[in-house]
Amino acid sequence: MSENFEPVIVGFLCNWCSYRAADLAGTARLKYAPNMRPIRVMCSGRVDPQFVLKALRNGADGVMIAGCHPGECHYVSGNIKALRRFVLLKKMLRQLGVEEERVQLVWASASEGIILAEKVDKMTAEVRALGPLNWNKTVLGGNGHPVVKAEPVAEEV
Amino acid sequence: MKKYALFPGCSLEKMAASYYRSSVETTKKFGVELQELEDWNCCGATTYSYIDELLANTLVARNLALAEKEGLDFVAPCSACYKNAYFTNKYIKEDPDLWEHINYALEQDDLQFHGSIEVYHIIDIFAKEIGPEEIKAKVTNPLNGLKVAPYYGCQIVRPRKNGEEFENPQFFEEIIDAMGAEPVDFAERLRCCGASLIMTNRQAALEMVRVLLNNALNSGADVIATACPLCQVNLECYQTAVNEEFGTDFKMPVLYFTQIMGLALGLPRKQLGIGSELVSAAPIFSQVMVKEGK
Amino acid sequence: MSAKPTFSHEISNLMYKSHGNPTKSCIQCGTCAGTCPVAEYMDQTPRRLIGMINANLKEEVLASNTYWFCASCYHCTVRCPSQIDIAGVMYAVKRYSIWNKSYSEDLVGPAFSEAFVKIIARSGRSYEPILAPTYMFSMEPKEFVQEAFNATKMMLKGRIPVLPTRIKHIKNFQEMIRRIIPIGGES
Amino acid sequence: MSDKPKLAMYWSASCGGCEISVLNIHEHILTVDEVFDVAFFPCIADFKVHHVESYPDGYIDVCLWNGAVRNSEGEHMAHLLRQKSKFMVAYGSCAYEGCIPALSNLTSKEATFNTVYFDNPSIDNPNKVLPTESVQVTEGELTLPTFWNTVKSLDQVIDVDYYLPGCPPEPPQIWAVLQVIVGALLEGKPLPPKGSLVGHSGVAVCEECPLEKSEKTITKFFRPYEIVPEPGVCLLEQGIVCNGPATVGGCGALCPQVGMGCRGCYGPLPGVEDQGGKMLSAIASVIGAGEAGMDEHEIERQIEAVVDTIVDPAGTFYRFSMAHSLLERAKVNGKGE
Amino acid sequence: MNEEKVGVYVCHCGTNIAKVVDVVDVATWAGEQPNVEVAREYKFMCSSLGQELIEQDIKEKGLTRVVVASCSPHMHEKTFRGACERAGLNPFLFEMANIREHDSWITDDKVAATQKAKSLTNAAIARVVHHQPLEPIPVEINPNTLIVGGGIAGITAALELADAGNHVYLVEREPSIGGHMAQLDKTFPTLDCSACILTPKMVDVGQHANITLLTWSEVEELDGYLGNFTATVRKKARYVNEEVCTGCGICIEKCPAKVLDEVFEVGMGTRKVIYRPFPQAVPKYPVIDKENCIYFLRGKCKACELFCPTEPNSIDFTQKDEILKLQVGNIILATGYDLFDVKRIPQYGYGRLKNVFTSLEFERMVNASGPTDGKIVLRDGKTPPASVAIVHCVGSRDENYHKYCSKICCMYSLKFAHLVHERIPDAEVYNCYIDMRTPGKGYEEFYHRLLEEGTNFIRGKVAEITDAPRIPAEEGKLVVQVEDTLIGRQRRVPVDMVILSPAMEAKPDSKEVSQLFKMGCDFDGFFTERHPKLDPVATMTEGIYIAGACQGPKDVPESVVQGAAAAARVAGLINRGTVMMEPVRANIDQDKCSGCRICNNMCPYNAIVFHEDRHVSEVITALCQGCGTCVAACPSGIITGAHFTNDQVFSEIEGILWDVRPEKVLA
Repeated sequence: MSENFEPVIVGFLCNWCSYRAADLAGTARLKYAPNMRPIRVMCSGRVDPQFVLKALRNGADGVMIAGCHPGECHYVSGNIKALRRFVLLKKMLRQLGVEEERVQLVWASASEGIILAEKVDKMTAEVRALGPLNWNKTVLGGNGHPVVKAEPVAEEV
Repeated sequence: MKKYALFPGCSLEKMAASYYRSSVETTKKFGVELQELEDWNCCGATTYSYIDELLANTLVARNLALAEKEGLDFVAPCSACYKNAYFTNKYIKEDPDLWEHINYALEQDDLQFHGSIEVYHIIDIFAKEIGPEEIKAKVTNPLNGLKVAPYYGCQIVRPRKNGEEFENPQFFEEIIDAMGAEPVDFAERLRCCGASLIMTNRQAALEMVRVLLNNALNSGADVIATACPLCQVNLECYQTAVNEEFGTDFKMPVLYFTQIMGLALGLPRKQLGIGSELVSAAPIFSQVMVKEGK
Repeated sequence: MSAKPTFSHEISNLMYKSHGNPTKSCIQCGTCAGTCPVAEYMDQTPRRLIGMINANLKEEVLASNTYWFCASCYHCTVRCPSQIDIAGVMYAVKRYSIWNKSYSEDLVGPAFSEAFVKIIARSGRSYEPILAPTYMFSMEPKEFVQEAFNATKMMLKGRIPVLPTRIKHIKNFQEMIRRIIPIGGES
Repeated sequence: MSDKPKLAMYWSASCGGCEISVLNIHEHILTVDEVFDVAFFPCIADFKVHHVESYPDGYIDVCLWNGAVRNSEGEHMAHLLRQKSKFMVAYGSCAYEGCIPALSNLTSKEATFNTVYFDNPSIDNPNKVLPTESVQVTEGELTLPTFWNTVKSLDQVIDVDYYLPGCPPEPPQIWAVLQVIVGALLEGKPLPPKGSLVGHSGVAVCEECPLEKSEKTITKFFRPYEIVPEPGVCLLEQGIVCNGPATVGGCGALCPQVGMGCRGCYGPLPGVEDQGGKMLSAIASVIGAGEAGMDEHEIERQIEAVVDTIVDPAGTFYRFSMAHSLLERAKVNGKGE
Repeated sequence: MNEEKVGVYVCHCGTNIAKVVDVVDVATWAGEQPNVEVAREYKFMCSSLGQELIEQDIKEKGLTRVVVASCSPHMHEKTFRGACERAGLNPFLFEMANIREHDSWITDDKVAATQKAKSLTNAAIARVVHHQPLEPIPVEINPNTLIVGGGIAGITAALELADAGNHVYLVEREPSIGGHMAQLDKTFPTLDCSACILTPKMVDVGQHANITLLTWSEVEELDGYLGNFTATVRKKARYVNEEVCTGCGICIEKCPAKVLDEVFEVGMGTRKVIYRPFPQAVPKYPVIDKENCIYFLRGKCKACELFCPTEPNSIDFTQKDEILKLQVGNIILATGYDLFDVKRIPQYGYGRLKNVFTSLEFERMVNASGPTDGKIVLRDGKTPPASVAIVHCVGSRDENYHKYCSKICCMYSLKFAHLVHERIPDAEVYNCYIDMRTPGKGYEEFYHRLLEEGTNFIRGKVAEITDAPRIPAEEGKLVVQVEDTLIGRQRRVPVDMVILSPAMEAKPDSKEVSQLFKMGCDFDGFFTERHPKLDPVATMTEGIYIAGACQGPKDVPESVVQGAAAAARVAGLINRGTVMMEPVRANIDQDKCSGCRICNNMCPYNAIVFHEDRHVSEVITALCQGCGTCVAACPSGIITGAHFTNDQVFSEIEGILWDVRPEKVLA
């Protein structure tokens, strides 16, 4: 199975730069790995670390966060906040045994379709080399944990 | 006393022995000890890079590893050796792959390089570590009226080092000024002397020497100060050849800046290796009152 | 995807990444050739040589004397507006030509460098009296006389070594070199 | 036994503090005694497992379960008590979200044993003895439960009716919850919906915290022993990691009031999936490094320098909620096992 | 399970999608997903027939949510939202899956593309059921406009708006408007006298009833949002009372102190301490340079006051800076450019070699009202040069300085060559260029004219300029060392004068200005436009526009075009009176906010305020731009970002991972 392993990467792309870069890559008919599945957010600063964890927990082999270059954020500095969170998240994920290549932060401006495509290709190759993550099976050992916990309902008493 | 590992390189052994002596003697005056690096090897000059870049870096890295073993920062008086050492030190740290290859080779000589040392040119020691202020304070025999052409040459300032001026450096002028001498406006001070071509393209090299001597003369210099044994030999020992070739009549003394510095510090000429020049430096002594110490 | 690499690729591959941009980013502005102190002795200016590398004119590039005449002064490198390490490119072409033994026969440079490399591999240090004769044979008579005259004067001033010095564990040193490439160690 | 409602309390992987907390509700304990019959409560009364086994299903009205589920014995008891109880309450942080025991989810069972039985200055174990599940002695076979690799919260093993957070829960909150239960059992008052988190304020700890808060820009983080906090000022602003903003209140903000950053024992706010992830996000957001306009690498370097002062982020942000976090445990040696 | 009825529409986009993605399979599969009421595929969803399909289904099948799997939302989100709206469905109950740009166009692998299309479609389905109906936010537009920068771009914008009957505040940092254009002698390629065409426009600005001109003033703070900005402007003390001053200039004449004019004359000439930058300055009132004024320095002099003929006296040494609060609806930034500091390239010798000039110095020199009365002379002030070299690309097209092409230098360097020919007919002129870039009406023709005039063109970037001669012919000359790349040889050209054509670069404070106005600025410091092709004068911040060289190197006609374009954009908004803004905004649940204040400095628009009394934070909806940074930061999870809520994104993540996610079962 792992011979034909094709990683699934969830991409969080900011609306103004990297989503447009991905649009541009498409418009320019650049061919790159189809493994990255993009989710649009208004700004890389909207990417809550919970999103990354959620994606890893739900079967993604990697997560890419893409935003405008520092200094070029549509919202002035949202990407700097994204970077701050990413640096700390990376440190924590190291403790959780998630390889560095699996969660990446990249910068791509709206005109950098080629760069985004290259980064997706590179990350896909890196994650492919690492093999599947499959958190539920490999890490939780198929212990039959529920993905959706009986979510506590708020109740003030 | 601050101590450095001195990498003499092949030319300081004999050809530029006076540079070696004057470097050791002048730095001593500032409480800096230069200790010759034990068991050093040739840095490969420029020629090793012709053959193999990895090998060239390995030769240099061996010397760096030796210095590191002694816990000393690395000082080279020869600009070519310095350039090789400085950039090898830099490239290794930037390229883990290169680092690994080099350590694999060094292993054979029971050495490893950990990248914990700095590389200096001898002129850095004066310009940055000691500084013009301290030089000025130690000068006992200010060389008033002596016009010195500061010849940087190529490889002290080039290729580019982050954050350092490579088109308009001033540190050499500042040192000369600190000696009490006058640095002349030497327009060609950054131009190559052609030393590496003297064996392979003599015609070009002699023309390059001519341009430099000509400019130094026009700028009113009494002496050219160099910071590299290859520049010194090229500019000095080939003056006769230049004169023959171009019908000129250059008699421009070319001294190591450490020798001139020694004079300013009142060190005896002999201790500075003055006297082994092919173009006599005598005219400058008549110009400056030289008070020689013991 | 296994297209034959272009000459500019081959040259770029011979240089470390930290050496600046590949030759392809050249805008042919001529800053290198305008700067070069040896330009007038070269059969091609450095700019043209880079243009020729990019145009895949491998034979012509290797037949040129330009890269052997480079004095390694790095002035072009620091000025290049495309941040190409032009001196580094010259080194890379030298390596390419030595490895492929494809340099022009009448050049002194390659012979000199091979002699130099052998001496280092033998003793770990350079030694002019051995080095000199290996290339001096190629000199013109006038130059030979000048050179001999200079050497004699320097000898008299004690500036030429009488005996070669060498490093202590020369065997280890040679083994070290052999770990990189077989050149040099064997001779 | 009388026909009073039956109360049980059982502990699994926990410290015992939860039992004490029940007794710590002061005079109200008398009311508890008055209202309930204790059916199983190893800490205060001598019941055996076979007693429980003998009860009919649903015999126990309320079972307060404290402790995470760490081994096969815990799992067995959880299933047994679930079967015998009408209402199963995950009592305290261990049962609710794994708590301190679940920090071992950051490593493997082998590593945990190594620390506990060999590699610890206070351990003297020259024969390298490890617990084994079965051992033959003259009297016969002795068994120990199977020790799992992963610590689980109670709801990862059985169906849970209510959650009561805290390490341990605070007396006013316990009493409030007990009142609701008593009201339901005796007077037929409505109960909160199944699955509710009860016994908290619904707003973050900061609401109850009296320290002065202002805009935050943090350039260095301190461990508690490295700094004497300035009184009256928000600890987070002083660089002391305080999980208060990401932790639901109800505790009365006891820790921050005595200069110790909130450890986060009440767990995340309702609606938040991952307490650690949220706290991480908040803390990173207010790092005072890296401004737009600087070189990309320089920004990263500056941020890294500040982040380096946060020691053990996983242990800090998931101190109580590891088992209940999105990832639940770390991947060790390339996998979880 | 959710009760929503979702309609899914998969577009073929002709063959653009269908060639790679099996659209029929995707539609059939989508029809089987939870909540999906109907799933269809269609050739062109964006066509009117495609849209009608959606409208029909909404009406007939009672769809409550719509998903279209087609191209990028940047392309057609508006289109399909419109279709939903027409059928009575709130437009925000729609979601788009981008299976063209992000899928069919980037791969030839049909299996992978179809799988990815399913993922993206499923993500949209999972997300859309969590959507909430949203209403756009109406904003009223204050009809006043603030224009920052009084160069040709700002002047044009101000006149356009004012002539259309709108009030404009024009703020300029220097004592007069006019900008760089006022310093020039001639403009290329027509060789119009710069002052002759600019001055009438400056006068118009000064006299316009609809323009409040605030020179010697700077914007210090900006609050508010599209339609309702409040700008705080510091009007620096002029020490001249504008109410009474007639601009007669006697004070200037009588002032005993002279200083080097570093701004207008770029150090080539002097000015008095009470001064007007140049004779045609608008406004005409002078200003006292406090740093150099003898009275301010030593407490006596007051010559200007003594000779002032007005009653009451116009000179007022007690004047203080004024702080003005301007209420405006829109802002146009036209803050211009600076010239690259040529000293950063030491090998060109500027500063060391006295006859090396910058382009602006030369402009002042050839200007008839300039320091040499228009005579081209060496630094000694009298000798006309017999040979001049003009160096292009100084700091431009160079990775060591500015990578970009400054666009105008080729043309003005040609203009310089022409002016030298005109004034010193015998002089040799050399233009050293990398590439001759003359696109523009009449520009290439101008180049040909110069070729005919006998200018020596050397194709090569100048390597260095030196005064060290190698041969007798070079003695006493400046030697320009360059490779003539057309003949492939290094040349050393001896000349008397060198003119450097430096790069145009962003103002040194452009980063701070961009932060003040809360908009983007690129790596080089130029302001970022909303779209480089289709929206070149708008910025990412609504209500803020840019014009002229602050956006990138530009010549006069281009700056004029941009000034007018920005004015047209603003006028359009003023005409509408009210605009609807996207309701993608953050909101803090006031009951659940603990007042931890983590979010307080997250917002680049200062949209988050903290209420000290209630200890809660609140988002000012009109200021919020919807980035969601505060939403991600809120540790309590009680800030919601409309249309990008945690619920919506979590569902999207689950949906996008439909094929790899674990089963949703309890143990």
